[in-house]
Amino acid sequence: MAEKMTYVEASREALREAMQADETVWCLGEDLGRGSVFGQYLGLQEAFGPDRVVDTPISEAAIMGAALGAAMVGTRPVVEMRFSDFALCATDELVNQIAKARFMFGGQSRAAMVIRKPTGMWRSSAAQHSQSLESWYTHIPGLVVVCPSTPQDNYSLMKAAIAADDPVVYFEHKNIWGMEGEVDRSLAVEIGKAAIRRVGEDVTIVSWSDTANLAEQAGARLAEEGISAEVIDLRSLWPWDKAAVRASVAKTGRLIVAHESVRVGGFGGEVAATIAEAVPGARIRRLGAPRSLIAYAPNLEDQMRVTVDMIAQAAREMTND
Amino acid sequence: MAEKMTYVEASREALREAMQADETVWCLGEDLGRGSVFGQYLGLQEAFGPDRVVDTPISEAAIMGAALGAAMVGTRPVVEMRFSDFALCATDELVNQIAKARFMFGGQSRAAMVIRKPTGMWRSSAAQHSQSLESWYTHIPGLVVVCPSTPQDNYSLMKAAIAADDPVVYFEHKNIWGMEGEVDRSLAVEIGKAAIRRVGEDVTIVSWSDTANLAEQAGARLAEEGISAEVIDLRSLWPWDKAAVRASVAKTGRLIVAHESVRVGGFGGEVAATIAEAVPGARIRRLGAPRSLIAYAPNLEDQMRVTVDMIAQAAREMTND
Amino acid sequence: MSEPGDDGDNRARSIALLRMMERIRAFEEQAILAAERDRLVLGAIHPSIGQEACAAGIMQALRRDDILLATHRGHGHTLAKGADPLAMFRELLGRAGGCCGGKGGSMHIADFNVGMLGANGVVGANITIGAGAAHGLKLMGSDRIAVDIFGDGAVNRGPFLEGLNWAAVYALPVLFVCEDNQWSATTRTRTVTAGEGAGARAAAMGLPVTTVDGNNVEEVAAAADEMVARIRAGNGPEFLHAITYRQTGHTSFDKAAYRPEGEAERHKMEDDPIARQRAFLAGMGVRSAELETIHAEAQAEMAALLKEAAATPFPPDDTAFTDVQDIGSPAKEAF
Amino acid sequence: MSEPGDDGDNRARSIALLRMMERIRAFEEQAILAAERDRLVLGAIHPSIGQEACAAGIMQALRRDDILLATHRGHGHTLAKGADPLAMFRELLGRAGGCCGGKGGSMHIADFNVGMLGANGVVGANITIGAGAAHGLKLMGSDRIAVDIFGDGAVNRGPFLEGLNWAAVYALPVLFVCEDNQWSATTRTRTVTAGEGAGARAAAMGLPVTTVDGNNVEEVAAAADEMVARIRAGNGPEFLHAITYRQTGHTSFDKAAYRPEGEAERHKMEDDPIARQRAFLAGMGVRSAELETIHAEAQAEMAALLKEAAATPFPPDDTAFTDVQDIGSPAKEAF
Ligand SMILES: Cc1ncc(C[n+]2csc(CCOP(=O)(O)OP(=O)(O)O)c2C)c(N)n1
Ligand SMILES: Cc1ncc(C[n+]2csc(CCOP(=O)(O)OP(=O)(O)O)c2C)c(N)n1
Ligand SMILES: [Mg+2]
Ligand SMILES: [Mg+2]
Repeated sequence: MAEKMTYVEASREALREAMQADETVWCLGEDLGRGSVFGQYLGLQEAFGPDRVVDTPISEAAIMGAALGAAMVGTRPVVEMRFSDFALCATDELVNQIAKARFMFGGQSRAAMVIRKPTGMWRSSAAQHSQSLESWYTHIPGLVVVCPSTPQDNYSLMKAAIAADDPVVYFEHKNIWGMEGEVDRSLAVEIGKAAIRRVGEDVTIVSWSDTANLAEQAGARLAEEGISAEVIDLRSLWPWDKAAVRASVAKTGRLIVAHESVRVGGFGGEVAATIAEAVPGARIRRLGAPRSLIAYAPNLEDQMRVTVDMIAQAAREMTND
Repeated sequence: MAEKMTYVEASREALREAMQADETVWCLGEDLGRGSVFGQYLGLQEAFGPDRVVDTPISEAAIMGAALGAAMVGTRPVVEMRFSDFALCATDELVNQIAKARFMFGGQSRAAMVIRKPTGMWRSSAAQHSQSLESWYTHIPGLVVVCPSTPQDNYSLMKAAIAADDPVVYFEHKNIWGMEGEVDRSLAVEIGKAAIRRVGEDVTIVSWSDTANLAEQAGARLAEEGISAEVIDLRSLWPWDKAAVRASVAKTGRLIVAHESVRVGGFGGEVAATIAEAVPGARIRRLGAPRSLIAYAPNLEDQMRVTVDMIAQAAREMTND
Repeated sequence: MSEPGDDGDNRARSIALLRMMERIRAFEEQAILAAERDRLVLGAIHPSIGQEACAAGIMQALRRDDILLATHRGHGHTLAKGADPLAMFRELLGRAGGCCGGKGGSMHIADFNVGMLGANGVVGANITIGAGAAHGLKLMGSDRIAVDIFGDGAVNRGPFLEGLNWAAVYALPVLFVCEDNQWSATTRTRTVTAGEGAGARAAAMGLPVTTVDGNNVEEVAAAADEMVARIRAGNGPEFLHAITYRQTGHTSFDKAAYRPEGEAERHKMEDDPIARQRAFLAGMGVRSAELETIHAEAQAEMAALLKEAAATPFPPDDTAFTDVQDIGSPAKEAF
Repeated sequence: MSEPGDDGDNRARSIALLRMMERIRAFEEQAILAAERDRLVLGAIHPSIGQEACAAGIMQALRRDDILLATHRGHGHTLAKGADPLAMFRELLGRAGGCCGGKGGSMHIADFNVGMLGANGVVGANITIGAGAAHGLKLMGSDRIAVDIFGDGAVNRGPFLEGLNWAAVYALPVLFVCEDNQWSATTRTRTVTAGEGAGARAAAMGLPVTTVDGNNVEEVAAAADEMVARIRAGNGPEFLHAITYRQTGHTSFDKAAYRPEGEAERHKMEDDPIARQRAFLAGMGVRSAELETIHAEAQAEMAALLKEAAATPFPPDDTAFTDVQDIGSPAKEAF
C-alpha cells in the first residue's frame, strides 16, 4: 500500500491527483513549467498544459489577487509563493482580500485555494529567504494554517487543503524536501488533528514543521536517559489540536513548545498561554529563535536554531526539579 | 506646566517640535497637506512647507520603501499609513527591507524612522479598516512597537520614537483621537517602560492602546466592589516591561491580559506565556477578540469587543476561587 | 446594441440610461440623508454623485452573468449591474437582509447574484482580483467577461501595473475602467501622477485604450458596447479611461474645502451627466413632463426603500461568527 | 568625462573599462569555483557573467559619494562602484571582515563607504528604496545622485510603477537602470511581459528613456555620462534600458537546460562584452600583449584574494545579536 516518497514528491503527487480528479484545480506561480525552485511542480505542466500549470510574471500581488478572483468564479487555485518571505509582497491580497472575502460579502462567496509558502532556514539563505512567519496567519480570521513535517503528512494534508473550501496557507519546510518516508495514498489526515509522534508520561513536547522532527529525535534521546516524553506534532496551527495537547499536559504536567520561528510573538506563546489558562499548575517552557535576524554566515545562522540538544536539555531541566 | 490637549493634538505637537528642532525630520503620506484623515498633520505643511510635509500618491509600497532609502542617506522620515490595514500593502518594505536593513548589511546603516499606523475599531468601518495587528510586528526582529493610550503618552512616546535610531511602528488608536488630557511637554517616557495605572493587590490587569483605558475603568469598578486590581498599561510591546508585569504578578498571583486584537496569535499570548514560564503557579486569563472578522453592522461589530464589563467579570471570577 | 436608424430603440435606450442615472442619484441622495440627517449610516459613504454616467453607460453593455468589481465608490455600479436597492439600503444601514448580511456596508457592497463581486476598501486591490476573475472565466471556457472599475488614484498603486500586465499576458476577457474624477480624496490626482496618466500607462502594457467624456452617458455606452463586444469575442483586455468629476466631497462628511472655489459648482452647472442627458433627450423631442416623471419616480422609489430599510432589524448577533471559514470556524471553536 | 579628440584619455578610459570588466569576470569566476569546487560558499550566488559592461560602464560615470542600489545579481555593480574585493569575497564566504560582517552574503552585498547601499533579495524592492535615497539627497540639498539597477523581471512588480512614478513626481536625482538579460530565472521575460516592455513603461510615466546595447561598454558609458550629468544638474529622473544576456544559469548551480540549444553559446561567442571591448581596443591599436596582461592581472588578483578570504575566520558568534536594534536589542534582552 505504502510507497517510498520524498517530502517534495508527496505534495506533488497529491496535487497531481487532485488535478486529475477535478479540472477546476490549477496552479500558478513563477517558473512552474520548470518545476519551480525546488521541483515541486516537475512534470505537471507536461501533464496538464500551460493553462493549468501557469508560468507567471514576477508579480506576487497579482498571483495572489488573481487567485482570489479566479476562486470567486469557481476555480480552485493552488498559489505558489516560492519563498514564504516573498509572500509579504502580497499581504494585502492575502489578509485584507482573501481571508475576508467570504465574511465581508456575507457568505456570498468563498475563496477556496491553497497558498503554498516554502518556509524556514535552509543553509545560508540569509535574512530575506529564511523566515518562519506561520504565527502571523494564525492571527488572521478566515485563514487555515498547515505545517506538514513528513512525506505522509505532506501528501495527506495537501489533499485535504485542496479539498477544503477555505483559503489554506500551506507551509512546506525547505530543509526537508529530500526527506524520505512511506506514503500511503489512502490515508486521510484531517486538518486540525495532531500526530502523537511518541507517547510519554513525564513531559509533553509540542512542535510542528521540521522542528517536530527534531522533537521526535529529542524524545528518543530522552527515552534512553529514562525520561518519557510525549511528542506532539500539531501539523496544523489553525485549527490546532488543543484537546490533544491539553490531555497530554493534564497527564505529564509539563509542556515544552518548540518552534523554529522567533520566540517573541510566535505561536508557541499561543499554545503556552492556552495551556496555562486550561491546565493550572502546569510547568511551561517555550523554545524559539532569539529575536534577532538570520544571518548568512553558517555559525551565525546556527545561533538562531532550536536544536535537538536544546529540546532535550529543556526536558531534562523541567523533569529534574 | 501641563496643558490640556487631545490625543491627536499631542502627537502633532510632538512632531512639530521634532521638526523644529531637527531639519532632517520630515513626514510623508497621502493628503498630509490637508491634515490627513484625522487631522494628525493639520497646519504642518503651512509651517514646514511641502518638501517636509509631503503629499504622496496612493503608493503605500513607495511611501514605505522611499522612507527607507531616505533614512539610509541620513534623513529621519515619519511615515503615515492612514489606516494600519493599508500598511499591509507595504509589508515587504517594512518587514523584509526596513526591519532588516541594519543587520543584513552588518550595521553599516540604520533605518531611523517612525511608521504611523492608526489602528483599531472605529464605528462601522468594517473588516478592512478596523484591524489591530500590532502583535505581528512584535514577531519581527529589528522593529520597535509602540501603542500609546493617552494624550501624554502620545506626546512623549512620539518624541521618543522620532528620536530613536530604530524603525518604530507606532499605533495610534482611532477611537481616542478626541480624548482630552493634561500633557506636560517636559515629561519624557522611555520606550519599554509600562505605566502602572492603578496599584493593587488581588489581580494584575495588563493591557495597551485603548483597551488600557477600559482596563483602568474596570479597575475603578472593581475597587468599588472591594477587589484591588493592579492595572498596567504596557505602552510599548517591543520592548515590553516584563519586569513590571512579573513583579506585579509575583504580588497578586493572578494575571489578566486584555487586548482589542484577535486573541488567537495575539500578543496577550506572549505576555501570558512569559508569565507562565517566569511565575509558576500564577493564574492566567486572556481576553481578546474572537477569531472572526469585524463586521459593519454595529451589533455585529460589538461582538468583537473586549469591554469594561468583560475585564471586570474576568477579575471577579479569578479572585473568587 | 441597437441597429442604426432604429429610432424607437435608440430613444428607449437613451431614456433607460437617464432613468438609471436618476435612480443612482436618488439612491445616493437618500443614503446621504440617512447618514447626515438620520444618523442611520454609521460608517463612511463615498457618493458617486456626478459620476453616474460611467455606471449607467458601462453596465448596460453587460450581461447579468458578467462579472463586476468596483471600488469604495461603488453604489452606482452595483445598482446599475442590477442589484436590489432595498438590499443595498439595508446593507448601508447594517441591517438583516442587506446584500452582505450587514457585514460589509457601503464600502464592501456586493451582489453575487448579478455578478457584482464586491466593492473594495483598498484602493487598487480590485484590479488584480478582476483580472483573476477573468482568468477563471477563461479557464472554464466561459464567454462571460469581467469589468474592473477603479479611480484615478489607483493608477499609482502597484496592482495597477501587475493586474493590467497579467490580463494582457494571458489575453483575458476583462474591461478595465479608470473612472477618473480627478481627485484622490483631498489630493488633485495629477499632482501626484507622472506622465500622461492612466491611458498612457495602460497603452504601455499593450492594452487598447479608449478615452471618453465620462459625463456623456451616450458616449460611455457606445464605447462600452464596442469594447465589450471585442472582449467577449476573445480579443483580450481593453482599457476605458472615462473623465468625470466628483461633485461631492470624498465622503459624505467631507466638505471639500480644499477645492478651488467654484470648481465643483461649475461642474454641477455645466457638466452634470444627468442634466446633459436630459438636454440630449429634450433635443430628441422627449417632453419635459416625461423627464420629470422619470426623476420623480426615482426619487419616490428610493425614498420609500430607505424607509423600508430603516424599519428592518439588525442582523442576529450570532451571524458575527458565521461565514468565516469551515475548518476552524469561530462558531465551533471550543475549549 | 573626456574631451573630444583627447585620444590618450579616451584610450585610457577604454582600457579602464576593460580592466574593470575583466576584474568583475575574474571575481565571479573565482566565486563560482569557491562555490562549486571548494564548497566554501553555502548560499546561492547569481553570477553576472556576460553582463559586466553595465556595471563597468555605468559606475565609471558616478562619484564615490553617489548612491547605488542593486539586485541579487550585484557583485559587478558593487566592485565597479569601488568596493574592496577582499571584503566582498569574505562576505560571500560568510567570514569576519566581510563587507556586511558575514551577515548578508552574496545577495545582500553592500559597501556604504562607496555609496553602495545594498543588493536586494526581493526582486524590485530596491526600486522604491533607490527613489527614496534620491528623495533624501534632494531634501538635504545634496548634488549626489542615486542609481537604481534592476532586472527585466522586475518591471512586472508593482514597485516598478510606484518607484518610477514617485521619482518623476518629485523630480528626484535618480537614474533607473533596467539591466535586461532577457531571462527571469527560468522564464523568458518577454513571455510574461505585455506591451513593449521596460522602456515603454518608463516613458509612460514621463521618464526620458535611453536604450543601449548593454554589451557594448563604450556605448553604456557614453549614455551613462550624459544621463548622469543631466540628472546631477537637477533635471529629474531618467531611465536606461540596457540589453544584455545572462551567459550562466540563474544561480551558479543552475545548468539552464531550459534555454534553447545554442542560445547561450551564441551569445558567448558573438556578444561577449569583454571580447567586444578587447576587439575594440585592438582596433584602437592596443597590443594583444597588453590586453593579455590586463586579463592575467585580474585573474591573479582575484585568485589571490579568494585564497586570503578563505583563510579568514568566521565572525564571532555573538555578532548574531548585534546591529539588530538599539531599543529592545536581543543582545540586552533579559528575564
Ligand atoms: C491602499 C489604500 N490607500 C489609501 C486608501 C484611502 N483612500 C480611500 S479612497 C482614496 C482616494 C482614492 O482616489 P481614487 O482612486 O481616484 O478614487 P475616488 O475616491 O476618486 O473614487 C484614498 C486615498 C485606501 N482605501 N487604500
Ligand atoms: C519578489 C520576488 N519574487 C521572486 C523572487 C525569486 N527570484 C529571484 S531572482 C528572480 C528572477 C529575476 O529576474 P530579473 O529581474 O530579470 O533579474 P535577473 O535574475 O535576470 O538578473 C526571481 C524570480 C524574488 N527574489 N523576489
Ligand atoms: Mg478619483
Ligand atoms: Mg533578467
